[in-house]
Amino acid sequence: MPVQRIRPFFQAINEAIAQCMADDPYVYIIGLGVPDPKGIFGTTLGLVEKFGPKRVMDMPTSENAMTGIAIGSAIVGMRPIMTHQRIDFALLALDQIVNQAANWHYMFGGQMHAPLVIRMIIGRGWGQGPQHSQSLQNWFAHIPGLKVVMPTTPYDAKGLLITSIEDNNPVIFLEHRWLYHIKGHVPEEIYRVPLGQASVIRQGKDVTIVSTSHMTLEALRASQLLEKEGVRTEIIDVRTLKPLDQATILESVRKTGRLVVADTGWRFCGYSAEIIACVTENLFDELKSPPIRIGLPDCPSPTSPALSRYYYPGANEIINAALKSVGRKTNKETMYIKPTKPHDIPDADFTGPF
Amino acid sequence: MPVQRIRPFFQAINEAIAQCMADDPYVYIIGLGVPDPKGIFGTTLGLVEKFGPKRVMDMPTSENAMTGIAIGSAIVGMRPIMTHQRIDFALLALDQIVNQAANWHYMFGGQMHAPLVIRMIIGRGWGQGPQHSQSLQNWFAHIPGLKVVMPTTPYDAKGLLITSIEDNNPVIFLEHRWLYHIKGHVPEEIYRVPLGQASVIRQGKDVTIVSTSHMTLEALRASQLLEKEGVRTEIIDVRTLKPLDQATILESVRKTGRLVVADTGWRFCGYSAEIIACVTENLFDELKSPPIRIGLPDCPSPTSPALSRYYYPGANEIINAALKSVGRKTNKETMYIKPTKPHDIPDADFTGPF
Amino acid sequence: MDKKTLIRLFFQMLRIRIIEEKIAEHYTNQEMRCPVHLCIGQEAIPVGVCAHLTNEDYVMSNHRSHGHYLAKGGGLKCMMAEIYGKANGCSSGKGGSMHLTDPSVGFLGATPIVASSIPIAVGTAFAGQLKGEDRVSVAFFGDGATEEGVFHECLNFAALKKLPIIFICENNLYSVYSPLQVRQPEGRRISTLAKGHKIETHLGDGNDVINVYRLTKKAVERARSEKGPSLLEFMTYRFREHCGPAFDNDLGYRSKSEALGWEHRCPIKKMRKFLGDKGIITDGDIVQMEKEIEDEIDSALTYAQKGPFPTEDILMDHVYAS
Amino acid sequence: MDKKTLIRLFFQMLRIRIIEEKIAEHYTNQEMRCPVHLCIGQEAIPVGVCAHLTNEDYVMSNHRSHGHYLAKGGGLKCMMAEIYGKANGCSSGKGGSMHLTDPSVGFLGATPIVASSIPIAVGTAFAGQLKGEDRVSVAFFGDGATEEGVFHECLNFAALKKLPIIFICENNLYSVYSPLQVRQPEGRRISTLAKGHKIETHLGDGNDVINVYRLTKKAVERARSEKGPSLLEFMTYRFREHCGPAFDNDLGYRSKSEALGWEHRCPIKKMRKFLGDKGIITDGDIVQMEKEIEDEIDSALTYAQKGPFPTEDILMDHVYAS
Ligand SMILES: Cc1ncc(C[n+]2csc(CCOP(=O)(O)OP(=O)(O)O)c2C)c(N)n1
Ligand SMILES: Cc1ncc(C[n+]2csc(CCOP(=O)(O)OP(=O)(O)O)c2C)c(N)n1
Ligand SMILES: [Mg+2]
Ligand SMILES: [Mg+2]
Repeated sequence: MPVQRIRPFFQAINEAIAQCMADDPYVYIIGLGVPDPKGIFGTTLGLVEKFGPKRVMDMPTSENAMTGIAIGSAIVGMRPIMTHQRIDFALLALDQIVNQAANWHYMFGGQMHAPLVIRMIIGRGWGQGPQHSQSLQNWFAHIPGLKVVMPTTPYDAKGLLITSIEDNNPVIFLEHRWLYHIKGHVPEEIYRVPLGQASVIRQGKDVTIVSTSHMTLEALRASQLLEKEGVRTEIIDVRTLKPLDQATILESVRKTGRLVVADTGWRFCGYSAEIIACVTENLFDELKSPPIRIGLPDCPSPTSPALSRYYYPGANEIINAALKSVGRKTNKETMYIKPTKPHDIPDADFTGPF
Repeated sequence: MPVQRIRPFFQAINEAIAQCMADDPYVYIIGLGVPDPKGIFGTTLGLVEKFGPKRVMDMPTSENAMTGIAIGSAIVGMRPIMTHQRIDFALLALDQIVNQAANWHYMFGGQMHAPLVIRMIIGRGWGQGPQHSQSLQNWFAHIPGLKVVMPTTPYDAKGLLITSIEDNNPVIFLEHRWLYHIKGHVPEEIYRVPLGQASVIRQGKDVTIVSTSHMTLEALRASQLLEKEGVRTEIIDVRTLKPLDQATILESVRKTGRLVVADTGWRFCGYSAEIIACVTENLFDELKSPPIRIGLPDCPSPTSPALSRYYYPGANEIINAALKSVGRKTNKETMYIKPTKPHDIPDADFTGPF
Repeated sequence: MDKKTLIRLFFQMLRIRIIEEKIAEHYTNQEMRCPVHLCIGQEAIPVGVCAHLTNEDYVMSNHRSHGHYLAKGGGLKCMMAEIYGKANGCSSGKGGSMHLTDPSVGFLGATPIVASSIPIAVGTAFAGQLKGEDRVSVAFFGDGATEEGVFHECLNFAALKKLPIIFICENNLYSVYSPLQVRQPEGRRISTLAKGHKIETHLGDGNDVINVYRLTKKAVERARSEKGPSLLEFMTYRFREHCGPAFDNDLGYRSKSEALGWEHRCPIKKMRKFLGDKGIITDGDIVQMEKEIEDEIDSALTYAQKGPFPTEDILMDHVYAS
Repeated sequence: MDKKTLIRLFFQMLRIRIIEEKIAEHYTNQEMRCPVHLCIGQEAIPVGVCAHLTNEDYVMSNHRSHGHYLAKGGGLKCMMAEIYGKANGCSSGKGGSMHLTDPSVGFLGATPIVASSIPIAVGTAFAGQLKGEDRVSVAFFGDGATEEGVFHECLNFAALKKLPIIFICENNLYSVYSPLQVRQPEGRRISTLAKGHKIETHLGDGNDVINVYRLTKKAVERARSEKGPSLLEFMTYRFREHCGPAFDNDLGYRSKSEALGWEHRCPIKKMRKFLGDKGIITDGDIVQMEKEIEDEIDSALTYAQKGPFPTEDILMDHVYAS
């Protein structure tokens, strides 16, 4: 194994942007706070020094127009990266994202295209509450013409962001706030992780766990304990929600016959429903037990830590689901993974305010 | 059977609004074109004459603010009905609908509520194209705090709209353009169809068809031909997409063991996926064959009739799915329902332009 | 202004008028199966504005786009074919009348969500500035569009960055059937809004092509010399119904006398009289022009009517660019 | 202005200041587990504005809402409990600092999506007009909020309907770390935008509570006498970081000298000096006031800290109203 270059997720994002900007003079990045001292959780730090204020820009708090402006620039040759500090703010820009960007290539018969990356951060914890922690990936995945990417590892973050920037379509790139300080191997050079390929990050023969973004880490935690219990999980990190890599998921379920889906969003009408529908339509006879989805309950995100504690499912819910799926009783005492930090902070050294 | 009072769908809507306005002085209706000579496909005709311009209002083309204004008025005691001539225009108002209205009751601990009906029309046909014919019900159904209603029959249109106006929550009320001239029994007096109850509009023991809005009519057409083939379908019109009446659907599938879902929206990550996920999670062992979903393919709505012909599934697709579900080969010759009008118009006497 | 320019302006207005009337005439055949928003009565604005633009300059438009498309030089044949939903249409039939495009002449596209193409136009101007190009962008929109917040967001950004963009507001007093007074405060002009943003602003007679031409000239010069954006509000009137081929003054949402007043101020009649009075064109010239235009539109109609329909296999094409 | 009013204005500013400082002090204990946006330095605006409002009048606010809530008469105890995420908080712990509410005094609510509560406030004024009530609504927002299109949509509608609403823009020169000049055209005041909409507009010193009081008085009179909306732009400065308890001038996004200049213009210092010079209050009075306020906040802190956390069974409560 080659020497590992261990870097945090936020830096992987930062490198992807910097390297694409160095590579292609038409790439620019724009968004509230992009050149500010905090640099969008570190992901844009240093860029303005390297590339100057004409390519690394702040903007007015005008999400709708600014998205349209990014689209307009894209259709005449620029390659904008737009960032939103919270996905919730992008609700103001959906006319531009959905009616315009997603349709642009199709509705003009393929004559133009809109190569645009929209980075959006999914919040969570520390009382972000109902308007700063929604996880709306299924909305975007529902829309033809958009691609939807949700990286989990620093390696994928960099590789997928580079591919997204180079892609000729509007790409919704969703970064989970709690991943920014996760560390992993990140090669220094430019490399590409293709869109539309899921990643089998753990092999196992008993249960397939299909997960998105931060839930993949929860699945990994769960799998260690499950392993001890003799349940071997296969974990598939979806990575690209649209276009979905059905083949990888179906292949795994064909092997395990069992499916648990763990998504960061709401369960009802959420992305996890798509995975279950896709598998049952295609592999009905191979499924050995009912598929199970794990996601947020059907209520807004509560602010108080006393409530958010019960709002976000994690490794323990995945353990229970996997055991249920293989027909085993759950046993609270042995199965419970004890928390190493308060449930509402991303890392042990987090002290607020966001 | 009592005497039937046969009225078109648009008039059922009109009556519901008029009767609620007569009943409750705090109800008002606002939207682009509400008091205009066409009266939103006839649904608002005569209202301004009856209730005056202070309760029946046009508005500036400012969907976002106007939705917020409706919300603001609702939380201090009014009961607004907001109308959008196309659901596509409401994309401008999603911050207000999703971040604000849906959360209002919850995020302030239940102290206030936002009783607001947002009527949105789902377009289709006659070259409405990519920005005037989206069917985004799954977006709204995904959001806790919203209720989502899609009537099919004139009877339900009136009864559900009355209940929606009287409901103390934000209700997304989706009317399919192609239903406005459908006729059916509509009682004259005020009556209520409860939210959260699906309707079994046809009983049968072989296949359950769960359908939304206009697809329910297609399912009915399909069922007649299927009947001749000896396949007895049970058709469930979802009516309220959120809260979903799981019980009625599960009960039916428990009986038939087979499921076809027909929705007006995109298949991928659409509402049909929720129905399938819900049924397979709950009734895995009772399902006899793979559930099948019918919806729009993963591409924008094309304008040319030559393309829209292949875009919208209908009775024939439902027939094929039902036959497949009971393990029968499909037979194009006998099964095919021949169209009685061009595929891109709602009624035989439609001549454009929308 | 030289005679050639004057004649060209007149000819182009006449051409758009005749084309639109032909569309209206044929629409009832039920072969153009998409909504159409005709610009009959408003031709002076696209013509006077686009006279200053080259193929390198960008135009974006709204639902009422035929005039903008044609004045910018968009191909007539593929426009007609698009309205007929044909594979040889400018958007392969996927867009229809509400989504015209001809990138070869800088008419980037039209989109019917009110005000939605304004930020996209601003984005093209922004790109030009970032790339150091010498292009001007023009956004056409109606009075209704100025009620959308995005319009203001665009003015703010254009003013902030001093972008080479010209906002052209075609104020025809109505949004569908709704008169200005139910949508905007009485006595407040749209151009005043732009002044609030500190944008160079002029109010003009949109039925006087020479006035449109002159005001736009200055705005284009401003833009080309990096002095920043302008907004021009042009008063005008749509002669036919909002959407579709018919007249609809019988509906009662606008008064007959109002409509009549505007008919007298028809931009084409006005220019015809002006040119006639000056002896620049004769009735014979006009007959000649009409003939030329009708021949052109006839062959475009044939092109469109005979064109092939798109086939099932292209339905899923172009969802994604490769 | 009578002495009693002057003293009350001063007292209320002082009270908000001390409460905010207490929050900052306790925030580092990691028990207030939600973002907080303190209004230290900006107290004169909520105090001067709300002095003219009764409990029947409505106020809506944004992320930086503590001052608005308190000045409108919102309960301190349940505000503190809310920030602590407790069941006895004003929103049962579900909202936190960014979603304060106290309907009993007409403080309807705060929402942190920039500009999002402006239309809701307009809606309350609209309802009042529809119902024929005699209420005034106030929307508080920052300079950043004026960049959102919805702000303009609201001005247009308020002007169209002559609604009894007052738009209060707290212009503190920054949106998070971004200065005005990267967001809005140079030399264009926010109040100018409102003039573009033909709305009664004034620009005032937001650090001078008497100035705020006087300008608001007129605006409220206008609203109550059905003359329509006003917009007041008040210049001010936030002393601490955008979100959180700390000072952050060391980050370099604003200059030390700028910050120092504004500290000298601290609204409380200024008023204290004014009242002292006039002999209206003495240092002794102030010590007395501080003591009173500290006692109040101490018992509110106890209320909050000792309050019960919401329990799992209320998680799914109040998703829908019955
Ligand atoms: C966001 C949005 N809201 C509503 C509509 C419906 N609509 C289509 S055209 C139109 C009129 C717009 O009026 P204006 O901008 O003045 O243009 P005009 O038709 O007068 O040329 C409206 C309201 C739409 N297409 N998009
Ligand atoms: C729509 C939206 N965009 C961005 C944000 C992130 N944000 C939170 S507060 C804030 C600053 C707003 O500045 P201003 O309105 O001037 O208020 P101030 O914080 O200065 O009081 C921003 C950009 C948000 N909450 N909502
Ligand atoms: Mg108009
Ligand atoms: Mg500010």
